[in-house]
Amino acid sequence: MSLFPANSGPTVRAVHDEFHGDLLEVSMGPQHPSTHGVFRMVVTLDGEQIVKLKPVFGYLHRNHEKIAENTSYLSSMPYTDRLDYLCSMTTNWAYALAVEKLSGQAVPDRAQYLRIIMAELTRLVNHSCLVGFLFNDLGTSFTPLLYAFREREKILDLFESLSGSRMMCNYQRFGGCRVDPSPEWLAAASALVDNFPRFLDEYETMLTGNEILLARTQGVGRLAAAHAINAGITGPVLRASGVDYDLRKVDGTGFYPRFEFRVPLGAHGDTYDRYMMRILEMRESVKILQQAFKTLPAGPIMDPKAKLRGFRPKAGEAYGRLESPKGELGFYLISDGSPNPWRYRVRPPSLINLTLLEEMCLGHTIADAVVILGSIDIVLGEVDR
Amino acid sequence: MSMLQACLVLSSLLFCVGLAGALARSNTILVLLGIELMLNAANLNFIAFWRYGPHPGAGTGVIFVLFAIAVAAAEAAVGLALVIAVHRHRKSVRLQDANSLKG
Amino acid sequence: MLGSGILKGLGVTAKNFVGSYHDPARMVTQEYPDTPAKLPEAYRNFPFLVTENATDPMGTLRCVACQICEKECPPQCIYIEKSKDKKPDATGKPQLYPAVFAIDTAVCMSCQLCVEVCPFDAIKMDHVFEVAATNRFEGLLLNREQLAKPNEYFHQIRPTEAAEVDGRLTAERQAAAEKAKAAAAAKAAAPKPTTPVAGVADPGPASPRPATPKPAEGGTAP
Amino acid sequence: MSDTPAPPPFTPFPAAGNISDAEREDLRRHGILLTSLEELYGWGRSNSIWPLQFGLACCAIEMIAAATARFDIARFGAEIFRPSPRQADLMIVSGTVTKKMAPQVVRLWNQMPEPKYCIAMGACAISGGPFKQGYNVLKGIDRFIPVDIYIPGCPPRPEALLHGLTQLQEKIRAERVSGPQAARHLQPDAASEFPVPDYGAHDLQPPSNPALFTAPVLPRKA
Amino acid sequence: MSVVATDSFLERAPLLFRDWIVGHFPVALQWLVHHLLTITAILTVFGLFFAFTTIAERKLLARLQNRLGPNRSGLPWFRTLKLWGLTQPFADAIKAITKEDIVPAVADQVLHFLAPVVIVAFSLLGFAVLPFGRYLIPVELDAAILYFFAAGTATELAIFMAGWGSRNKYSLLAAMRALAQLISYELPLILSVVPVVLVTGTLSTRDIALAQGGWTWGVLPHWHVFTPWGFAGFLIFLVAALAESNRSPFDLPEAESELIAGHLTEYSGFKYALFFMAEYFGLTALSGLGITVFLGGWQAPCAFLEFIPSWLWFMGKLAGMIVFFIWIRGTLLRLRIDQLTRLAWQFLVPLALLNLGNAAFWALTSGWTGPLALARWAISAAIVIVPFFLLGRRLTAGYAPRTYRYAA
Amino acid sequence: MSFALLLIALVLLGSAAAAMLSRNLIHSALLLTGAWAGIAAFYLWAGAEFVAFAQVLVYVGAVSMVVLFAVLLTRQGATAAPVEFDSYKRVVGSIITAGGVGGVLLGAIFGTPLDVPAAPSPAALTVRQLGLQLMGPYAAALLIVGVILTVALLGAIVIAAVDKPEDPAP
Amino acid sequence: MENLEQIRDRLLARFPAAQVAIVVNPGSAAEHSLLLDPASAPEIARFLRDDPMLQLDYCSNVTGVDWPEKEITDIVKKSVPDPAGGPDKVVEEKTKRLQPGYLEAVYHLYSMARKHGSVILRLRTGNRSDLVTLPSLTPVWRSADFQEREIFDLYGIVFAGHPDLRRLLMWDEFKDHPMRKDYVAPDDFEWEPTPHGDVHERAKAHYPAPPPAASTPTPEAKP
Repeated sequence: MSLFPANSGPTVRAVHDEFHGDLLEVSMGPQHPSTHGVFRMVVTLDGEQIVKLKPVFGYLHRNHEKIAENTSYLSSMPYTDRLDYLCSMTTNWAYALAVEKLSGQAVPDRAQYLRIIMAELTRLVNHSCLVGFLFNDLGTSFTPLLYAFREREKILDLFESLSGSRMMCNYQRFGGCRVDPSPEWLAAASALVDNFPRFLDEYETMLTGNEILLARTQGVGRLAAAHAINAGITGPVLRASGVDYDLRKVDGTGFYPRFEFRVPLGAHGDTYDRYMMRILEMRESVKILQQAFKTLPAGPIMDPKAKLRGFRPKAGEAYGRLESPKGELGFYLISDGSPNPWRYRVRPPSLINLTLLEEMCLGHTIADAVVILGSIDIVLGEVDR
Repeated sequence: MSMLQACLVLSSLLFCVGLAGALARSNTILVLLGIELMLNAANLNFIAFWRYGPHPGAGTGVIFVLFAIAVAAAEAAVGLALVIAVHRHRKSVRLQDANSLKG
Repeated sequence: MLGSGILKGLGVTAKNFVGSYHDPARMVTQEYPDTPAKLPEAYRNFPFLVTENATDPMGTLRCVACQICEKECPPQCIYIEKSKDKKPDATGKPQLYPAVFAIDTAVCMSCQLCVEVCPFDAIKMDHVFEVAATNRFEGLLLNREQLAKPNEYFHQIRPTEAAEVDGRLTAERQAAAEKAKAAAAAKAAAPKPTTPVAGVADPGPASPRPATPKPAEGGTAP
Repeated sequence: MSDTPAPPPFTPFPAAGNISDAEREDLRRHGILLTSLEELYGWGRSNSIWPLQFGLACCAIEMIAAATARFDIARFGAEIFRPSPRQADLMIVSGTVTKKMAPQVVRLWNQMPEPKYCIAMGACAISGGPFKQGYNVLKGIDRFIPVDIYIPGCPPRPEALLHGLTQLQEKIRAERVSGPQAARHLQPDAASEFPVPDYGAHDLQPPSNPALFTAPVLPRKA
Repeated sequence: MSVVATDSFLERAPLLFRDWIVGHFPVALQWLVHHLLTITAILTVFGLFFAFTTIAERKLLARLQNRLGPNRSGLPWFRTLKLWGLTQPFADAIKAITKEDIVPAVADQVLHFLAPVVIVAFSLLGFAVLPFGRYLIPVELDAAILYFFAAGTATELAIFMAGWGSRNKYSLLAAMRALAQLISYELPLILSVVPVVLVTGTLSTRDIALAQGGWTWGVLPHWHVFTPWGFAGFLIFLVAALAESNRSPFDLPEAESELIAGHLTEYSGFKYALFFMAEYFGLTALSGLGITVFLGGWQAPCAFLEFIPSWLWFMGKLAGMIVFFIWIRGTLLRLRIDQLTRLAWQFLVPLALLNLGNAAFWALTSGWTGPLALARWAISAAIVIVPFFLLGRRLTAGYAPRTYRYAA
Repeated sequence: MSFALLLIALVLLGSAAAAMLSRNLIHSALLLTGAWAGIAAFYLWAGAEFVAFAQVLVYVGAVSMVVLFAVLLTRQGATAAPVEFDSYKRVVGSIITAGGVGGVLLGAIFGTPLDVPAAPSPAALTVRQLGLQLMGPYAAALLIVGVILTVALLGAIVIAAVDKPEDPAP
Repeated sequence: MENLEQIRDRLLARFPAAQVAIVVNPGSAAEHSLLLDPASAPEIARFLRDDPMLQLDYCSNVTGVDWPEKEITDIVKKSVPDPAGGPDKVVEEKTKRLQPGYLEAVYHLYSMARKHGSVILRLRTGNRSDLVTLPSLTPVWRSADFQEREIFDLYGIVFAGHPDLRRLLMWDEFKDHPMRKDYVAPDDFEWEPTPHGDVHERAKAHYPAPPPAASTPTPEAKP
């Protein structure tokens, strides 16, 4: 019986260290529980260690850009819902932002506030779900995910009672917003936001100090700041590497300069930092929302000059970008003066954040690769468009 | 044929199988396994003699087998570790290839 | 200490476990087929066509087959053929009507753009979502008869919006009637009387109901 | 919020695929013992539908939502989402099937053991939905695999998925062991595996499975 | 056998029932019927226990996650009767049995077939030596503990067979993981039980359960878990048992988010159900051993509760253990394979060895009374707590929650 | 001769021979595990419970795992490639040798008058007795075995350990 | 940040062989861009990234644009390829001529270090058929990796020097470049219950002559 250590100690390690003979190529996806949709990674394994990882895209390439170039500006708005289907409000806004930049439209104050409210609520939805999915990848039996979805449902109820749909809000318009929330809606939203930190606290009590989480995420998938910048990585993933670049501050999108909030920064750039960035950003979002509900001005929600049907911006081009929950979401539009955009391009943060996936995963095990992918936060609708 | 003899026949047949395997196969792991079989065949004898021998009351046979199991397991462990070590250097588990003492 | 984080986590799940027995905030399950889904008024699923009158749905469609929604529909799931003849609408003005109005719910993306662009308040978004079918070709392509629902139904599912729409329409029609009256008065000799329109938009409870409302539909309690 | 107490007065959608009680009674009469066994068989399978953990796009999120606390698909015994097709009973095609993905979907379907069922969830899975004009979008998964239940919507609410699931349960319960109403997997000539399309130079090869998919003629003006 | 205070009818009811049935058979066949009845009883009781464990797991997990869980299955002929979903496992069973069985063409047909058979057979063997009640022990073996561990060894072998025989890359990885996991955790599992063997001086499960009888002042049971070394041993046993039965957080061989379904990826229908069953049988058997060794076996916790039959106590404790395992599963995340082996070798094994010494100290100082008894407790506690801290710190070195800065 | 013994012998010899003949190393290892289990069954049949369990625990539980590990690590099993056929001469030679040894052994068995008691004595060797013997007369041997095991442990680690300096053995 | 003229002047001074022109954006966003010649683009890009004043370390968006051959009218102002002169002059001439088609790659650059931007670079191919090679800027900005692959996939621009130029979104066997304006999607309009426009035209080809006297769109299964 006491023989076990004699054999197993080194041999177990040898699984990781001494497998230089044949490598095992595993194709993870497009149907795999933790590729967050139909992403595919062709992983070459040395034992359980990753020596090569090639992402394969396109399994959800549904030609969003081509369709948008064949349809009117307004008709593209519901399609943007389906880009990043977890955060339709921000994709709506980013598109509206680009169109407004293209046509030089103004947006009323109340609509600007509403956009920020919706964007930050969306950030809460996205980050809490992401964290839930991340824990699923880490091997929990759905519990954190379901707690996150419990809170998500409350926010989705708000979205639904405002815009009519849970996920595909189709709420923003160029020149404003579609529906004005009622005072009851605002009160409900405000109450929800006030309660949200309690959920976050409970969530953190449950998980943040968990030794297994620390061991599984700290030091895993490190991303150096210089590499991240060069690879165009944005959003919480970039900030986890310690780069201070938040478009809400840098570009001062919308009325964000009117709000007081901080941008959390990581130091190690590992999976744990990326997880904590989400948690801390949610706390900041709560602050922004609380301010917004206090200072929401009255007034119209649409620019009275705005024209939705038969909208023909004059020829030109514009690149509008927004700090979506996943990073810099940009829309690049070229107008030739016709009702349809000549070129309609989405700059998807999810896709570009995957640029360094292989570098982050190399040397780690297959279990880590799953977690690293989870911590990057991709949505395939946006990756493949 | 008495019980004892039957057991002994079984043991010697097992021994022969192990011997033949150890001699015939060139894969080091299989050779090791053949040797393990031979050891086990010897253990069968101990038990057989303990059970049907003249002095069953004494636990000598059983204790001998226990020690033999322990030592055989140690032998297997070291042997397989050797196989792995040789494989690492030679990329082969053929006995003929492990003919040099230097790695 | 090793294990303290794990113990805290166990504590939280235990709290949720216990809470699921007494705390409605922690037991959020809605037993859907038994308790109907709670839909907010703004909820949109598929479009329907508003008719003024439940007894003659095809005769009183608000739709005048202007085909704006057909053009604006992003996934192009609306198909309209204009009628050859004209029928009088609620104000008595002869209008075209849709001879064919089909919506392919297998394609519809529930974006509500058709509702937004409709100048006649003729197409609205429905609340019905229990529409699973076993045949895509027969089950999901809705024609004019299947799409038409009376204004009362609209009032049922979206009271505020319907009231607002009705108010606006009544005002418009009254204005039109006034104008017509004024024109008639100006002409002074016109013998043909203007059709009175009041009551068409009346959402009163006395309006006739369909013979057999299907109980399982609409997510309402049995 | 809507507080619709009464059922909607109109039958909004054709009741395709629902089995009436009378039909069920009729079926019940064709043999006591066999029927009892059949019911047991149907009951067991209908209450233990394990879906494949397989999401394609937006609808997948609503599918996950259906498994979460608010809607809790577990109540139907269907929360065990199996990541391996070998253990799954139900494939919920939830989202846009692109042409690049279609071969994998068919392969997954072929890997599932009988009896297996397929729900096309959402407009994209049924017909390509809003994206059907795309060059890489398959216009409906029923071109390659047989679909049992279509749930339109973009995306359908989680309740709609639950409704679809109950429809599927009804369908499974109504399946007989033999005869014309036998379950698909019990019919001797029914295929279980379907040809996997190849990636062609311009499109999938073949673009649809003609043995499975024949579009009906739509009578319209030319 | 010790003198029994409560020898009620209920206590002996299962035996009486068995003897009543056996009595109907000719004497020559009685031994056979006797054993067949025992086997049938174990299969029935634990088969049902397995069935209800699955539904309990699904419902409890659901409750942990603020859901309701399966509650609509009912009965086939009475559609309105929902029965709280308790018939769910039977629906699953009907489904699993009638499901098509797919064997991949490339798979090793023999191993693919043998694996589920082997795993179920061996996971059932452990039940033979568990004392389910005062008089209910299927086989009284002198070396019962040794037998139990010997019987359990083949299960991971079966997992290996399944993983390797499926010829699936995920399955192969799972097979490797299963081997590493077994080799790592078999040792702490056995080492955690050795102190009990040392103190009680027997390998027989019946005697170990009996040794934990009696109460201080009628309320404090003399279970091993209520001693410092027993408590430490119990914790080690729990962790190792979780790992041995591939339960979360050690469910690496079938890590869903990484390896699809691991060694089960290519299994369908009834074979898959067999694996599922074996997992729960293994878990139940290990829980039974833990109860016998540390939690007083079938002994009642207080003297005045002794009127409840011992086998009910055993089943109650078993249910408690299962609930605990479900709770763990609902909360924790999965370890990585290298962390898993490191936890075993750098933490559990040293701790278990120290605990062995601790038990030896306890056995040697059994004569200490009065203040010395307190000192005995303190020393014994220190022997496990201090290394726990030190080893724990070493194990988690470099891992700590962090504080974060904000951009200016 | 007992029927049970015959059965055990058949299973044992069959699986051992199959293991030695199998061209698939994984099958070999698993068949050999079966053979070891058969030996344990023999011990059980002979009444040596403790040894039987020890045999299962050590061989089925540990050695077989190590063998499988070694097979997988040396990449013999993962690809399921059949082990190459050994040279004809070698096989024949080994069979002749084994046959010869077997003949000698069998001759010895049947040629030696064995002092067998008339009735098999009840072999009631309890674990307690075994332990007492181990700790009493055989204490020295036990200690030596302990030392051997420890040395084997260290030796195996040293032999199989990876040469990487930054990765010390656990 | 310097304005675009200053950047262009510095670039021209630094790289005398390079051709750098400003492409004016007539829209209200007024995001003008720099048109580079492909030969000197990599070194200019490297300079822009490393120049201490600009530090354009972040290449946010890379995209392709298809400009098929067409007659220039006064509406299409920005497509004037004349790098030296202003475009307005050409527009007011209102001459109609055939503009050769080309493909364009557009890079949006920002600086994370200095938090400024954007500088837009444009590269143009010689034509749309055979002269479609542009230098890859992936060695300069890794973020262009997937985006250039996507342009290669969808527009058919070949990026010389790209480390791993494969199709990104479509399968490898796919031959077309679907985002080009003249791409014709495969015809799969067997079932089009609600067609309009050209979809209607193409769907009609799949349907036989309609049976007479069909008033409702209820479909009937094919025999």
